[in-house]
Amino acid sequence: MEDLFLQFLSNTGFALVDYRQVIMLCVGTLFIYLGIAKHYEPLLLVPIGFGVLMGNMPVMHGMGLSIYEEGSVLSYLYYGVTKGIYPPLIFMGIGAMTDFSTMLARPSLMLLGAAAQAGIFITFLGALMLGFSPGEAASIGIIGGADGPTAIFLTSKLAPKLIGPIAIAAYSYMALVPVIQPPIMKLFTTKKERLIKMREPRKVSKRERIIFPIIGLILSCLLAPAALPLLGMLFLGNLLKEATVTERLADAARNTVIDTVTILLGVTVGASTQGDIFLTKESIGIFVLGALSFAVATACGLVFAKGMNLFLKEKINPLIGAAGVSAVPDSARVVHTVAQQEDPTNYLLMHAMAPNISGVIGSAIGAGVLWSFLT
Amino acid sequence: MEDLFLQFLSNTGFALVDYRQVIMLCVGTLFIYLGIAKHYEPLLLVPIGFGVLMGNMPVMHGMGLSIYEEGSVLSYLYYGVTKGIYPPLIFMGIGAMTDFSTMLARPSLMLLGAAAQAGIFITFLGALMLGFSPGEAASIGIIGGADGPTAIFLTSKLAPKLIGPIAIAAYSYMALVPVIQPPIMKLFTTKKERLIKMREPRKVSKRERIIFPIIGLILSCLLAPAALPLLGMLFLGNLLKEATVTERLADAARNTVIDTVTILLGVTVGASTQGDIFLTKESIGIFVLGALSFAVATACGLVFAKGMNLFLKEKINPLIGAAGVSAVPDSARVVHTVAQQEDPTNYLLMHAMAPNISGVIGSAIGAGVLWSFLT
Amino acid sequence: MEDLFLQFLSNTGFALVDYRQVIMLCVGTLFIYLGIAKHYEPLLLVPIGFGVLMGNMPVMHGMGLSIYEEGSVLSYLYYGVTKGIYPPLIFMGIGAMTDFSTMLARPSLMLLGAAAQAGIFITFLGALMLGFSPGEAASIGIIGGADGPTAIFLTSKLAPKLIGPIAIAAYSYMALVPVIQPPIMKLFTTKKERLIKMREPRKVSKRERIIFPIIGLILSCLLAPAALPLLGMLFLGNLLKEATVTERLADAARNTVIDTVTILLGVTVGASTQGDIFLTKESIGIFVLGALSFAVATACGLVFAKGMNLFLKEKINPLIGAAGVSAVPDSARVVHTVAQQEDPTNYLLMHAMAPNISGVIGSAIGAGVLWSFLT
Amino acid sequence: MQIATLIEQVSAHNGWNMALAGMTIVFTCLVILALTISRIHKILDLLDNRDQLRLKMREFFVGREKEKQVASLLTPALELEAARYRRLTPFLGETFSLKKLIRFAESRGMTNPPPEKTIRQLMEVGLIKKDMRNRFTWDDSVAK
Amino acid sequence: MQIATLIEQVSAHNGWNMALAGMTIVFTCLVILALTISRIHKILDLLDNRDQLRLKMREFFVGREKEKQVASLLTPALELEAARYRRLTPFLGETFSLKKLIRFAESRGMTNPPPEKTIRQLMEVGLIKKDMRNRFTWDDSVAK
Amino acid sequence: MQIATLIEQVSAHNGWNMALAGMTIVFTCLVILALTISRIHKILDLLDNRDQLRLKMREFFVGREKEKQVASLLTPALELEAARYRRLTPFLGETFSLKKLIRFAESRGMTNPPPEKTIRQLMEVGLIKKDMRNRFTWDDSVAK
Ligand code: NA
Ligand code: NA
Ligand code: NA
Repeated sequence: MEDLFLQFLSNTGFALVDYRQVIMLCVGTLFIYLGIAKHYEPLLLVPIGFGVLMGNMPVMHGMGLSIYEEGSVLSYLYYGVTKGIYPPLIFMGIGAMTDFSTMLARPSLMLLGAAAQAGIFITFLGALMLGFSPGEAASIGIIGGADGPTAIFLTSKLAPKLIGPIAIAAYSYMALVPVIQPPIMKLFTTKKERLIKMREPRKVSKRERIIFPIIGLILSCLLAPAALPLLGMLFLGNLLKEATVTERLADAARNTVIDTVTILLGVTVGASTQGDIFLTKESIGIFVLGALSFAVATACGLVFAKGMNLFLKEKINPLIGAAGVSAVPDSARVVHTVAQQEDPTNYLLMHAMAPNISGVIGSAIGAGVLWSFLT
Repeated sequence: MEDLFLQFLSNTGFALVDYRQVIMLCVGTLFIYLGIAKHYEPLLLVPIGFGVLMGNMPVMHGMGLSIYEEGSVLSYLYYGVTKGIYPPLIFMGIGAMTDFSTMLARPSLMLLGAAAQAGIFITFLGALMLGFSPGEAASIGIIGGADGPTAIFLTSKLAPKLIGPIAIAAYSYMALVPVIQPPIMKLFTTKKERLIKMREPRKVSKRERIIFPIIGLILSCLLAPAALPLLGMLFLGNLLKEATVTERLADAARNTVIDTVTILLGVTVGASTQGDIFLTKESIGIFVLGALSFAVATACGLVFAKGMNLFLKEKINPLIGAAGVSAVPDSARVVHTVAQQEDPTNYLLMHAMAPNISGVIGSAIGAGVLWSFLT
Repeated sequence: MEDLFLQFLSNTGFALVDYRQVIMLCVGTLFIYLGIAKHYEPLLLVPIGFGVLMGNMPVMHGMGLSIYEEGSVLSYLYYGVTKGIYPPLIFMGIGAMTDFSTMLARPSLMLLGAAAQAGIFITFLGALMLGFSPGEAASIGIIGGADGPTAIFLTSKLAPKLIGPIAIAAYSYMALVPVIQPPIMKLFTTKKERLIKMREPRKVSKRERIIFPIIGLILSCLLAPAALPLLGMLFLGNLLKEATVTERLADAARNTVIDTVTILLGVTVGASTQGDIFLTKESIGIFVLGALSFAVATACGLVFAKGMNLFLKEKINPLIGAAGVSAVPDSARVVHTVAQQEDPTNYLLMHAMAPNISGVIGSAIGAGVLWSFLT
Repeated sequence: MQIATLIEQVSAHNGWNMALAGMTIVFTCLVILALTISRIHKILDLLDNRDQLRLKMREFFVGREKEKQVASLLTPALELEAARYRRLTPFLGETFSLKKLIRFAESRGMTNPPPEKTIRQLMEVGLIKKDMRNRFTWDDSVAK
Repeated sequence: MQIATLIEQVSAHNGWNMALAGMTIVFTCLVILALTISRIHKILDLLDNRDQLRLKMREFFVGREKEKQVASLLTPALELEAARYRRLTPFLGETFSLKKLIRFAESRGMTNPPPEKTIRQLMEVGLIKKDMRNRFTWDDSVAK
Repeated sequence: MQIATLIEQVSAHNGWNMALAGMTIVFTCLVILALTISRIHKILDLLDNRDQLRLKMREFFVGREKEKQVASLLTPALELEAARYRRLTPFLGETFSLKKLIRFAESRGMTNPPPEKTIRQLMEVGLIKKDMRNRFTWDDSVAK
């Protein structure tokens, strides 16, 4: 029987534990803490954090427990990530939640959502310089798209081995938007600019809102066909919402589907960060480049907004350029907060939503373009 | 870089577009329009229509975007159609929604649901005459069953290549029930017949409603075992509903499950109608035969009802024979409307539900019989 | 045409029916009856019972209808059972429903949940004696864990052929807890013991409840890594619930996910009990050993509780030891009822919940240990 | 295409037979189903009546005895108490927990005899019954 | 690492071109999308105006006729009845079933002429219209 | 079957050891878990007390200064205004948006000094605090 005990003890975590797993357990706990105590994107950080814990419990390989072993429960749930199925389903839910009205009211603000995607391509160059392969570099660049599902989708196509670190980096920086963006925003704008107030956008009719997802699908997928899986589902969800006669389907998309998929995506992405696979030099590169990507994207949005003001009669508040990075709706909220620090009577939230959601479209197109270049 | 642009441009939809895709884009938009503006079965036509748009965006083959390319997101979601999994799940939801009381109160009306299935077999003969193979002919015939999931299920087993056109035909005609059926109903009935009022059905006890799905499963699957996947799930859903102690499961079946599956089925069936595959001579044949099938089924139901009246002391309104085609609950509503045009005080809706839902059972049995003949 | 009719008739259930299927149809109906009329675990017995009916409809083999034929709808839905995916998802839902407060308030009561697992190992020995292989014996023993998902999970790993009988035995006995446990409880306790009242447990803070699933995961999976799939998901669900900021995810876990999976698990486990496979000598052995397992587990819990009283200043009511078998929350309710038969003013329900849910953890650990021994 | 060819194509695949057989089977199935369904409520009625019949017979043979037995326990004093407790039903609902019943009784000053004792007696007599979910109800069949 | 090497690594994978082309395409896409979106409501307005224009033209040519036709049916007596029925709207909601309307009318003693007849006339005149879902509404365009 | 054979069959598969080891491990796990759990709330209390301790120490060293600083800003006039604004809480809820606060203040004629100015001062003093979600609350710790 001592044999059995010994065998069992040698299978317990205590015998198998690795220092990298201990580090990751701390990381997982930190994620959960930030989600619960600091309210940083709790819907993402809590499942991911717990997934990190689950993925870094020291288990014997060969027992079918690890997410990387065929036949394990986690490996089945992980298929939705590796096959790129979860991100489009999440996009459908987002579509069924999002009101595109402000964007439809002032389509010129969509340019800000385009400008902020420069971060993606600049980081792509940076990653190439550091010696990453083109597929990896593209996946790293997309972190600057500030859109978790898009990043996971592209990475699952171009650099499946990096799903863990890239997803973690993307979601971390998205959660840290309220920390990362304000200093950059203050650096690139003057106090006078931050005080600019904007006019209420016009009312958008129901018909416009119904037509938009159809036009949006056709145009964006004619121009960038590879954006179809993400944008197709985004616009589908939105059409189900705006049609109103399909309310119960929209309801399923924005509750049942997105919530279930969010749990499964979060926990499996978290569990894919096994210490021995995750804690590498590459991951550090990814995190550094990801932060750069975020900063550059924010800056590009701000600078472009200032540029637009040179041509506009009715000036826009350049802060809303920072919302072009996506990270819906957190970066729009941050824009609002920073503006209110200057003038508590300035309400930018609604205005910032336009670049914010066009940033989602922009990064999905960016992902599609990179995918089509590199396949 | 010009190379890249050229390569990209040659990958955009503008370079790849095909006139058949343009036609299909119009069809998709029409479906969405009919669903939203005309309220024709919006829960089906809107997702299908959007799916048609998604499936007919001109994309490069080989990039893993098309529903017919292995590894694409749409292809994964399409498995539920090709493997015949979605239809039984939808049937479970329908079962959990349906109250079989009126049918249980007057089981003789079930014969109308049987008679209307003649359309299936007559169309089957017509399709054989036009040179379709037996499996294809059976799948085309089942369009007359006026039941989308049943049609998709049988086609996935007997003629998987025709899923697109057959599903589209079935759902189109189901949506067009308020347009197709009234003239046939007026042609086959006299004004006097249309004025017949029917007695309130008796109250059906809870115990009867609980026992029915069990008896129904055993009998129908003893007689036509191949109806098991569809009817088994239909009766399961109904038992969960009637048992009341399993209310939360019935709730999941009639909301979560059916809504999610409806979206996925609709969008993938729509996306399977790629212009080059869909716009063929065969599809035209299918649409013509499908319309015939619907018309014949309606006529058979009406004529049989008139025949029943020869033997019944208490006459039935022969209009309810038209509800035997299924298309729950639209054809029952149409019956009601047509009757009210003659006499606004005549309420046939409840009476028409009996042949209506027995038509669902009838076409599932018909599908099972054809499947067992042809396997 | 006579050929076709004959062929069809020879395919109908009447021609194919087997006496064992008739027996199973009665069993299925009995399950449904017990669920609906007697309120014994209706959420499990009704879908399982209906699944038994579906699985025992006499169908031709080779048509792709049976759950054991590749490509049948039921076989696809059954994957979730055979691959062990449904049980962890159900555990996630249970986690999102369960309040661990009473257990956190008096952790000493967790020992009762440990003691009751002795039934698992004693039955394991019994099954070995009867000539079952070690994997089968372990799966049979786990019936005494009184936890359906755990039993199915372990059996799918160690003795996939026995999933049907073991799942049916486990769920039957769980449903019969109000019948099986009371006599044993009265046999092993004195009236004086049954009259013992217990003090209200202390209030447990929100922070404790949030920290518990994290600590619980780390500790239990360090000690018994193979419990990760079940306990990981259990604690994940619980964290989502207690975090409150992830309320919508917890909601999805405890409604959408668990209800849908419960239907699918129930109906497929039921359908896996095909007469010819189910009605064997082995199944009889499994049922006898299962009953033994339940009785022994209950007795162990009771005796251990009496033993604890020898050392405790503040005596516990030994009845709550019987709740250690799991079968949440039925066995806790039975404890409460038996106590109230002696003294209607004695409220043990809350106290019995502590051993009850620690019994869930205990049997998941037990399953993990057996799995790691036998792989 | 000639009609002969069309008919030929159907025959070649055994189409006529399949169509006719198929339609016949669908019809037969639904007829049998309809016939069975039309029997369900009659059979249920029969079962109910059988139960009633049996009940009457049992009452005839056994009933007196049981009544007597109950009567011996159901003293006039207890009957009075029962009526007082019965009046609390509107506040408790048709099914109730004992805890609540006791609290209500105490809050109305019904403390002599103590509620616990009365309730135990009422349960022994069978006036209060427990259901599967550990909730209690009044059993009127005994009350008479 | 030297800067030259860094730049080399980008060029080796055609990085500069991909980045520039990528950014340009993203920008172009969103510009085209923005331009299109900014037209949607103008096109919709145009379509609406076209309908209005057409309506006006039709009114000019056809309208009189139709009005006359309705007028011939819409007798003063019926108009009076219409007003009485109209007053039931607050109890029925904007869309209603005929059954309910009849019941309400009868319960208010409006039985001469019988509600069924009046309602049929109102439907012929077009004052009551039916929608897709077999519910009815008042059509005010005719009322005037 | 003989008992010897039965026992044999268990031994052959190492059954005794597995059963004993298994039970021991389950027990050990739950004991360790129970012990750990029983410590959680004590550790949490300790942490809380440490915070309190630290707080007290900081108050001792730093507090005065801060109070003074606030005091200099928190003029009696502003304190009066604060009290007036504070009375709007029941209408606004515990957390509120500034927009709403301003509207409420204006609708109650509190326009001199203008609400925007007063609110900015209140925020500088720290009486109104902003949370993560850009909603505002009163901070009572400063109020005293
Ligand atoms: Na973006
Ligand atoms: Na039908
Ligand atoms: Na247990």
